[in-house]
Amino acid sequence: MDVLYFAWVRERVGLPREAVETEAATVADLVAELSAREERYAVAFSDMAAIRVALDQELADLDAPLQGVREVAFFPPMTGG
Amino acid sequence: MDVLYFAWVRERVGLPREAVETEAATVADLVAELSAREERYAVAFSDMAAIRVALDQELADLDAPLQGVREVAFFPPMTGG
Amino acid sequence: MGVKVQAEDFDLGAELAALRAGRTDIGALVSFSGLVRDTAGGQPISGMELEHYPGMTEKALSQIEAEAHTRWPLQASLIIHRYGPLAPGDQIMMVATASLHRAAAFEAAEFLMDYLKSRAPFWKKEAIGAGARWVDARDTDEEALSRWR
Amino acid sequence: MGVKVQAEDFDLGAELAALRAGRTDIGALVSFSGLVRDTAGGQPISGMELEHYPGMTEKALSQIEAEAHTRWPLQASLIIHRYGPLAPGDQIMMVATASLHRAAAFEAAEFLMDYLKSRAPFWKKEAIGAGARWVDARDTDEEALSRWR
Repeated sequence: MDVLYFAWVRERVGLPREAVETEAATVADLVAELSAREERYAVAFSDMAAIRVALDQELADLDAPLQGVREVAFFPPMTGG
Repeated sequence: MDVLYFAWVRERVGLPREAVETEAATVADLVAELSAREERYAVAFSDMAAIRVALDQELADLDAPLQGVREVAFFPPMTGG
Repeated sequence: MGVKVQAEDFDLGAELAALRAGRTDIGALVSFSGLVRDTAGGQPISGMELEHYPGMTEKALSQIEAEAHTRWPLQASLIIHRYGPLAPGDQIMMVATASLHRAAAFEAAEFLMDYLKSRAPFWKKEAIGAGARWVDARDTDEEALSRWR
Repeated sequence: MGVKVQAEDFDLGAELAALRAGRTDIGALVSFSGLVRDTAGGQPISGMELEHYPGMTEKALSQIEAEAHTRWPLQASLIIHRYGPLAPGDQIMMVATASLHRAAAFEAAEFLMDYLKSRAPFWKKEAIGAGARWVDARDTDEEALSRWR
């Protein structure tokens, strides 16, 4: 599964995208798995209230299932316009 | 005093402006005086709810005094924009 | 701030570009333009004649614009309104408002339009077939003012 | 209808002219454009970097535009949003809406802006002095969405 990071999430994780092998059932499970893996993920995901998630380019909740999902993205609240 | 007419009020009265000699105290008095003078005024002023008034280019009410006023205008509700 | 009452057409893009030219303090720019439609109430319109009250028109528009500046922090604004004969597709008028944030710019533009509609001395006469008809003021236009009281 | 996501600047006047070119069925045309300001929270801004999520951006903007067309009778609409480096005074984005009457055109433009602000994946980073700072989302932007529910 491709995992993408944008804005300060990207800066804290240290890369814009990566391929991740995971059996995580939900977005929250994936966040926990990555945070346990390395400190930089734990830092990026330390306040999940400040993180938005998109699954295959549609906004989703933290408890959304990852079954069949090809692209997960993590980013801060949007500030366009 | 100059009296001006616009849109269908102008068409019914038959002219865009005229000088009127009057002792009328209020707009309503002037309307009554003109309506009594000739049928075309009576027709133009037959429904005063459909008439707006400006005194020296400021919107005013029917009972507004004419003292010191140089220009009176009668017209339908505005439809610009 | 600026008010123009004219028979000639205007260049909406050039007016908006001029409004912000050389400025770096504007965050939000809103424009409204009114256009002549080819139908009214289901009937085809071949054109329109816009009558106005020279002198009072400029005064009323300037008052409305000044009132908008007292209500919202506007960096710039513009009102242009045409008079005379107009054809379907022609521009009738425009307003533009510039502010730091979008809410003020949108609200001020709507305020200008609501007041201009019912308080600036313009009257539209639509040409329908061989005849012509004065456009009636809409109750909803007068009601729109209640939002700002 | 149209959505453009691009690094290049756009010509607001040309876009608005194209939207109504050859048409006589539009009565009201509203535009909003967002510009880079030279200060933020009292601090001078020397520029801005706009990051976005290619692919999702276009999809999100198209969904927001389609939703506006289900809510209001729009004859035309357009959304342009830039990304990449921008300087104070630069245009960031624009929306335009065309309808028969002003209320629909104004409301649809405000709806597009409110949803675009909080639902389209763009992130602003402001350059301040030698450093840079990600712009925080404003609570008022999220609250603005409640108007449309």
